[in-house]
Amino acid sequence: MSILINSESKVLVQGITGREGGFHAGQMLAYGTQVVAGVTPGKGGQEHEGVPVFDTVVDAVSATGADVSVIFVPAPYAADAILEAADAGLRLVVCITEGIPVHDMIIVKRALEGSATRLIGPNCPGVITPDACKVGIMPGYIHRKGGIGIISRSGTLTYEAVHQLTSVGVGQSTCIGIGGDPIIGTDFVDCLRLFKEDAETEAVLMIGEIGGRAEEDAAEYVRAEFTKPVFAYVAGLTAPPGRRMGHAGAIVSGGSGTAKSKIEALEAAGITVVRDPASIGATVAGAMAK
Amino acid sequence: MSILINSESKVLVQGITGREGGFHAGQMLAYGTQVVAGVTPGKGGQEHEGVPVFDTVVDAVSATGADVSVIFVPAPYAADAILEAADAGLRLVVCITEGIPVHDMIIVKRALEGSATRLIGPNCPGVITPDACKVGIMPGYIHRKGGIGIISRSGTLTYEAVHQLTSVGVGQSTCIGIGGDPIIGTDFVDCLRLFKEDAETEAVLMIGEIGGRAEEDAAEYVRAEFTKPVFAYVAGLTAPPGRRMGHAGAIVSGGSGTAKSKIEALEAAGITVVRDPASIGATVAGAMAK
Amino acid sequence: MRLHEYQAKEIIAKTGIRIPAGKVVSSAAEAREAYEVLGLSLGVVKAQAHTGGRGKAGGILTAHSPVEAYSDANAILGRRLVTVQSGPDGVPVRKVLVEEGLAVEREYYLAITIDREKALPVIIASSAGGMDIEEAARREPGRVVKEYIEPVFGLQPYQARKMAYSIGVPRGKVNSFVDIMLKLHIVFLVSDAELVEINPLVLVESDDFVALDAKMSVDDSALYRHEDMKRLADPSDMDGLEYRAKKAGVSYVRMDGNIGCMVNGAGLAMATMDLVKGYGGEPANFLDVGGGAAAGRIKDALEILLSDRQVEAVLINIFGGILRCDELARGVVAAAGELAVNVPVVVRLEGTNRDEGARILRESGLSFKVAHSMREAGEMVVGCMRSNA
Amino acid sequence: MRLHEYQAKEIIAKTGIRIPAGKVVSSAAEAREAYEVLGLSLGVVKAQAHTGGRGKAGGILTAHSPVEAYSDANAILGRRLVTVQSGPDGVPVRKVLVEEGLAVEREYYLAITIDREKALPVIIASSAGGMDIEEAARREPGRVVKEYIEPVFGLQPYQARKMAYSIGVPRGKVNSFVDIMLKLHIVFLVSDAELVEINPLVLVESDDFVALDAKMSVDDSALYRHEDMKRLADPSDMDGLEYRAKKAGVSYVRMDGNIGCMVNGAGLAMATMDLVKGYGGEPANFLDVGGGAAAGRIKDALEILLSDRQVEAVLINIFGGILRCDELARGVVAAAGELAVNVPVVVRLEGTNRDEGARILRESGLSFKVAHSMREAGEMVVGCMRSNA
Repeated sequence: MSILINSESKVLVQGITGREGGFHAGQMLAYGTQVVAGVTPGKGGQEHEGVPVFDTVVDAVSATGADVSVIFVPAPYAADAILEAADAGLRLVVCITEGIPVHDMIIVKRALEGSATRLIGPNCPGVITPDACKVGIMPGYIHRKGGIGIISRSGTLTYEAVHQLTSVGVGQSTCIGIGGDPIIGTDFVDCLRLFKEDAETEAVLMIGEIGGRAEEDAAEYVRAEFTKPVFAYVAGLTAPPGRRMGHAGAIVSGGSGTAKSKIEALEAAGITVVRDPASIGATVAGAMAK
Repeated sequence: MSILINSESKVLVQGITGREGGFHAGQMLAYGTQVVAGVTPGKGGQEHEGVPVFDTVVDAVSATGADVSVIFVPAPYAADAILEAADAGLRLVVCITEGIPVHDMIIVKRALEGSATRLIGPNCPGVITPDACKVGIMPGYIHRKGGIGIISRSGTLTYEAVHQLTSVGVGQSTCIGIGGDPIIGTDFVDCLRLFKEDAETEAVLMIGEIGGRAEEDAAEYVRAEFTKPVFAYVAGLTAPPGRRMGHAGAIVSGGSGTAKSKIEALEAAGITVVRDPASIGATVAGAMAK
Repeated sequence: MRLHEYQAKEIIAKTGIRIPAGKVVSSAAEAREAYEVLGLSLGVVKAQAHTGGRGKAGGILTAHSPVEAYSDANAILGRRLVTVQSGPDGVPVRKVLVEEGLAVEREYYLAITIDREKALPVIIASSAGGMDIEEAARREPGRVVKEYIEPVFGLQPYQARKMAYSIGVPRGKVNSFVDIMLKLHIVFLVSDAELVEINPLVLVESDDFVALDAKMSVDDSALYRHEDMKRLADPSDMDGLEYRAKKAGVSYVRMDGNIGCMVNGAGLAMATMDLVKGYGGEPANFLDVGGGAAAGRIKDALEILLSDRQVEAVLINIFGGILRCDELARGVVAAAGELAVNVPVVVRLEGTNRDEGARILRESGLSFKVAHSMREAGEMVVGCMRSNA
Repeated sequence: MRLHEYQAKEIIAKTGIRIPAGKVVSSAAEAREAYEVLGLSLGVVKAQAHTGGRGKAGGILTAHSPVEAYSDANAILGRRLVTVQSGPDGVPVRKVLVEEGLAVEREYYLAITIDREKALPVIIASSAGGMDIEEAARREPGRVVKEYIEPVFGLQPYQARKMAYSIGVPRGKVNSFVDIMLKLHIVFLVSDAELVEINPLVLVESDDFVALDAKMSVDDSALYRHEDMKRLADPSDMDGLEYRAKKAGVSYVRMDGNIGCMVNGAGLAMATMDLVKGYGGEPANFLDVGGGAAAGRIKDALEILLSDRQVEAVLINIFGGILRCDELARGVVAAAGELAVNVPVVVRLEGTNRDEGARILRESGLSFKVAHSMREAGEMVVGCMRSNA
């Protein structure tokens, strides 16, 4: 078991003929993901690494039965690509693209309300279920199959955490990069709900950062409804207020969204918060060994 | 029993200080309707026939507990008035105003989707439950309490039909003018669903006209799910195609929406269609007497 | 409000959609001059009239020279154009559009209108351009596609792309086609349109899309926020009586019969026409004086109705409801007196003080027949015609 | 992208919202001239700098004559303005706005921003104008109201009306207030703004509303569709190093410490700063070279980082993942060679071929210290500082 994706998932790559899309389609195939189709308007009929390319998502879906899409199209066209994927009925849409205007995301978010499509991202590394399916840009080899579910707003910091876990022998059920933008399709709480029902997931590691109140909301949810062990790390204790730290969503504004307040909320909910980013793996391994 | 409104309904009049709104507020009071509040921005604090006037709907609702609104504000401001009523949580909004731009109604209709507010109209005479509550501009005295539910796209033609019914001793449960515009809040099928559950309503009279396919949809619904007797009259057998017959919604375009096709659909669903507009009362009375 | 082809084209051209070079003129001499000024080698002269089916009715002619443009315009202008859609009287033609003729490679259909039942705009495209869309949908449903437009986010590029690929727009031209669809949607939105249609949208030899014909209809209820559109309304396009009715604030549609009808309320007005027909008569018109039926309007309406020379009897059917019938009767008597009515008039009044109203009519000295129900009114007015015959 | 007050005011004034008569200048002489040209009897000279709290910090001065305008501008221009929000270094002031002084009757607060959790725009109004809104919300929550704006239909007049009545805008001024709110919403939408704020919006003696101060911030990700906004960006407003970083496509935020950090990925970069701090050091900056970490960027980033004179040691933390560490190491070696690095550099590489990468660094002849984990990296770089001390 796992959440969101598994070895049966049939993946479509939007923007497969671009540099990023093309490269990562190959990487996903190499990891064993069933990449069944690509979409690039105007390139329908071509092939990329043996994967057929279509002009529209609806054509790709009806020809291949794809149920998951991963989007690499440039930011100005990415909102349209998400809506196209939702319109074609894809169950899960993972948007890797960084730099989508926030006004576009307001509309996308509203358009997806009540639809059957779940969006992960944008501005995220994607989702991976080790040894089964990789839908994104994370390095597959650092992962190991196991019982820790990971939810993270970050990219390379997630790889770091995964690497630490794997190094101490702790595997992962599914790792989800939810994205570093202020408006994202799926948040911590949504993922926790899914992990709650997943038999294979024994514990969850959340990787948060400054900005917004997603961690606080997650803390509230964990306190009220989540019974598996939860670990957390929050980046940005040293970040100055009012400055954007790389991610569009990583900013302390008007005194809210500080790492300190997040850590306090998480700890108050009984979550084990790791303070030293070098000790994430060791802390989780230690607690799970008990 | 009745549908939509009854003697407990607390009615708010939007545009109460205007000519139409003011006159009909008085008429409604005279009929016995509980008109508890009026709204005209900028006139808050005044009184109209003893009814307190407020600047905003939310103020009026919190002060008086109004649950039904009737709108008389001019067309350019009517869509906003509807949205304001819905925002304030009114259960039922009856919009009398004629001439609201159709693009405005597209937005209103979409905004009300999934909300708890039901809109009747616009461009309609309103709703009346004889001897209990009148929310609209119809002449109250022609009505008589009884068992026929009426749903109509028209104004004076409805009065004519009610008058005929009352003249032959057949009373009405609730009469609903759904409005003559192409886009309306509540259609035949919505009303039929309500009449289906209403113990007092023994039979339903539908008054349709050319344009759209609301009557055809109603026929389909009646055939599949409605068991009480249904009568219908459809105006416009002699109307030329491509011309708007007064109502914004009364137009046969591209060969669809003709009275003939509607009558055929209704009859195919087992509905008694009255051909002679002078015989509506007699036909219903005759059938109900059996 | 329907716009003329040339008006619709001017509006869509403002967004950058290409239209043929052309000029609208109102005389044959101007048509000849336009042909020369435009420097045409092949021209088309098109009747500007509110009806479809102009081509088959001789309303669209080709010209190979200024002289031909002159004679084409001469043949079209000033007469009433009778098409399959215009009714037997046809529609007046007071302007022609002189345009360049283009070598067409492919024809498409493109339109945005409002779906009443879904309460949403819908965009329709077809590779069967040039054809009536209902016809195309019936004959080749596979070549007609549509997408609903969410008011939340408007027409999205992916929807336009999906449609373009689906109707077989050549791959290299999809972006241009999508661009035109998005522009047409902007026109639809900002104009409060009920319909914008390009039919045919053609791919010409130079590999560009050109809007060869365009139709546009704007919501009358929204004209208050479109002063520019209001100015496009051309009274000369309307039947004279219909124009007078419009100015008087009365809904009036002229028909072929001889029994003039004056009614308050659109539904009741249609029902009254149906009543006349049902009792063996022929209605001369639809006329709705409005729910209130104020005295001034009664007079205007009666005047318009009687200006139709075909009218041999009049049926006034007023369901007053709250309206006081005695006041209404006085209005009718006053109007009829001023207008010297010389055809039989049947009046049916219902509402407050109807008996007093009937008395006023009977005692007016004018030849009113008073009916006490719709049935009686129908029988009486049709009876008048029989006794006339 | 933050705009200056004068830029934000120009944009909102285009919609018809009134702003004080004023002129932006960059010298004291121009300030004097502006005061004269504007024909002021009372003037205000305002520092144009990206920080709040200007008034209390001496960045806003009144002037009663051209000479006073001159001396005010002289006092403000050219120095760094240190406010409660600017940090100890302050922000540079290269322009002042000379404006008419107005007799204010009442002050309001008005802003539109984006609520992240609801994923909707939110409009906020308050009768406690002139005050910081978080402050106002804390102290007098009853005087602050907000409404979420549905992307379906935008800000509706009824919402604006409700807010205006609710915060006690005088009944006769509600329509003007509503009009300003609707206009501000248009500005918000068409500018792809993250924030538009008028604080205070004042009611002046003449009974008009005037935007006395305005703030605006535009989404950097949307600048590609706003060429006009891009032109408003003023490099001189930014810290020199931050400007270079921006041009190089690198995210860089300067801080107070002495350990320079270069990391790929924003989250990991923040974590690396936290690591440095946690092990007893002080980070000199946040620096994210991006996920890919191309060779050109590595060099630019290292150059920027080392241009900060406070930096006494460098920590490079790259989690390559798919990136090949040997290539990366070659990039770092080349950059360090060209730049003549003379502070200790700790490098931690993870990813494909990391051992080969470590070998290249060690054998480069440059004084790199290679760490094999984040823990080791943190310990090593903080250790460098201790041995320096």
